[in-house]
Amino acid sequence: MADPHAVMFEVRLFGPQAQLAGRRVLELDGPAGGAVTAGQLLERIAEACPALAASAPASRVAVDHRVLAPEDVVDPAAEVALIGLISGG
Amino acid sequence: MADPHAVMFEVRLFGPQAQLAGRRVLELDGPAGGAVTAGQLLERIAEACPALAASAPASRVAVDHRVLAPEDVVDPAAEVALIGLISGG
Amino acid sequence: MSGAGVISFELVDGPIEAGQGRVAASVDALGEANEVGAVLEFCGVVRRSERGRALVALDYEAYPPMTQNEGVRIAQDILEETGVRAIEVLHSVGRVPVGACSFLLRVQSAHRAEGLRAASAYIERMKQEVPLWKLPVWAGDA
Amino acid sequence: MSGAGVISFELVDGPIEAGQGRVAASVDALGEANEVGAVLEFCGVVRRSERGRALVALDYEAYPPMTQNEGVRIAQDILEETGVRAIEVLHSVGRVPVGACSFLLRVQSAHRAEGLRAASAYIERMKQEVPLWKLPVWAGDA
Repeated sequence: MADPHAVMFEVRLFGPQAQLAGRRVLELDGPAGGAVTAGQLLERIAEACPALAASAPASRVAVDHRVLAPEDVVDPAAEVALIGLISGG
Repeated sequence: MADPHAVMFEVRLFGPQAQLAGRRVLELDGPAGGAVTAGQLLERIAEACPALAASAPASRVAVDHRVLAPEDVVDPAAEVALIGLISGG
Repeated sequence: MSGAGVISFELVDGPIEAGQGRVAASVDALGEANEVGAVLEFCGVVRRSERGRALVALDYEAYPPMTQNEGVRIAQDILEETGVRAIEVLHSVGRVPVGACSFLLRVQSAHRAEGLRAASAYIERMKQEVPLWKLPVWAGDA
Repeated sequence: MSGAGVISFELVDGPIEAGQGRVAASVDALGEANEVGAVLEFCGVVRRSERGRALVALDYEAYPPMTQNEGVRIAQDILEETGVRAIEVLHSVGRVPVGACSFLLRVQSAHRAEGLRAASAYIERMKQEVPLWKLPVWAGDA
């Protein structure tokens, strides 16, 4: 049974990472009660989705359209996005 | 009386130098018989036309549309041009 | 000088056409103290192959409004650093066929040196910081 | 790679209009091995003043065919040095009013880095080596 106190992260995916994962939103359980930093979220993504294991460590986490530093805490109620290797231009 | 053996140089002028000199062609007597290098011609121009005394030393001589090195001899029968400070673009 | 600059970052559906998004009028409005002596346009064109494999197009994806926010933020930084008058960017989203323009950068400046420096710096940072992704459409798969 | 490049240098009476002299078609003819991923256009615009004094125009003078010969020679050097695909230059002769374009450089290349490098190098050398002169037409004298 799922821990009723565990928070759930919905992480938006884009471009090659969305294609690799076969989805546009990744749902992840966070640790029960505890806060999750951007760096920890990237580790969780790599564990939960093997297709993103290679690219997640070099990616960044954006919350409400702003990039977080690795030590910043991710608010699970906000819009969370995985900003993988950029390839515009 | 003009030396009948002296060569005559006709030097074309452009842009600011033509404006300063008030003419588009400068006529110069060369030394009797002797050859004149591009460097010597620039000196002659500065002497003969005070309005060009300031700019001639930094100019180049083109003969038949090619820039000469200072030691190259100027053929007075060719088309001779004074290439002053360029200001295109 | 600071603040008196024109900045825009726009996403365009599909290829960018020549002459799209000119800002000449708005730069004129900056007045004499900010006059322009150099206009530089850089256009990125979709190449026919990627890592040796033939392409028919690239599909571009953005994450609005983060994409525009980051594009404008970089332009502001570079406008201040270089003193150029205007930085205008258009970037495609969606499908852009081979040979077409997917990215247009226009820099207006008093002199050429800072315009070239700003263009180079903008592209460098855009490719690191502005959320834009491309997916190849391979020949045969289309 | 060497020799497979497009070069042109053209003198134009009066101001240069947007879109003049496009060579896209001839670059396409270079074929797949020379494909273009970056098109850079640089336009020099006549400023409203020179050394603090108001201008209405510049009168440009050239010395054809030396002007074109030197313009092409520099383009050949830079094409070889940088590996860009095409260098195309238009320069005005005669009167160009303030705010109008008197010089257009278009560089096509596989990638942006060599295109920016080629543009910068071309302008630098042109201003030293290509016989072109300008005379100011001051406000009040026109």
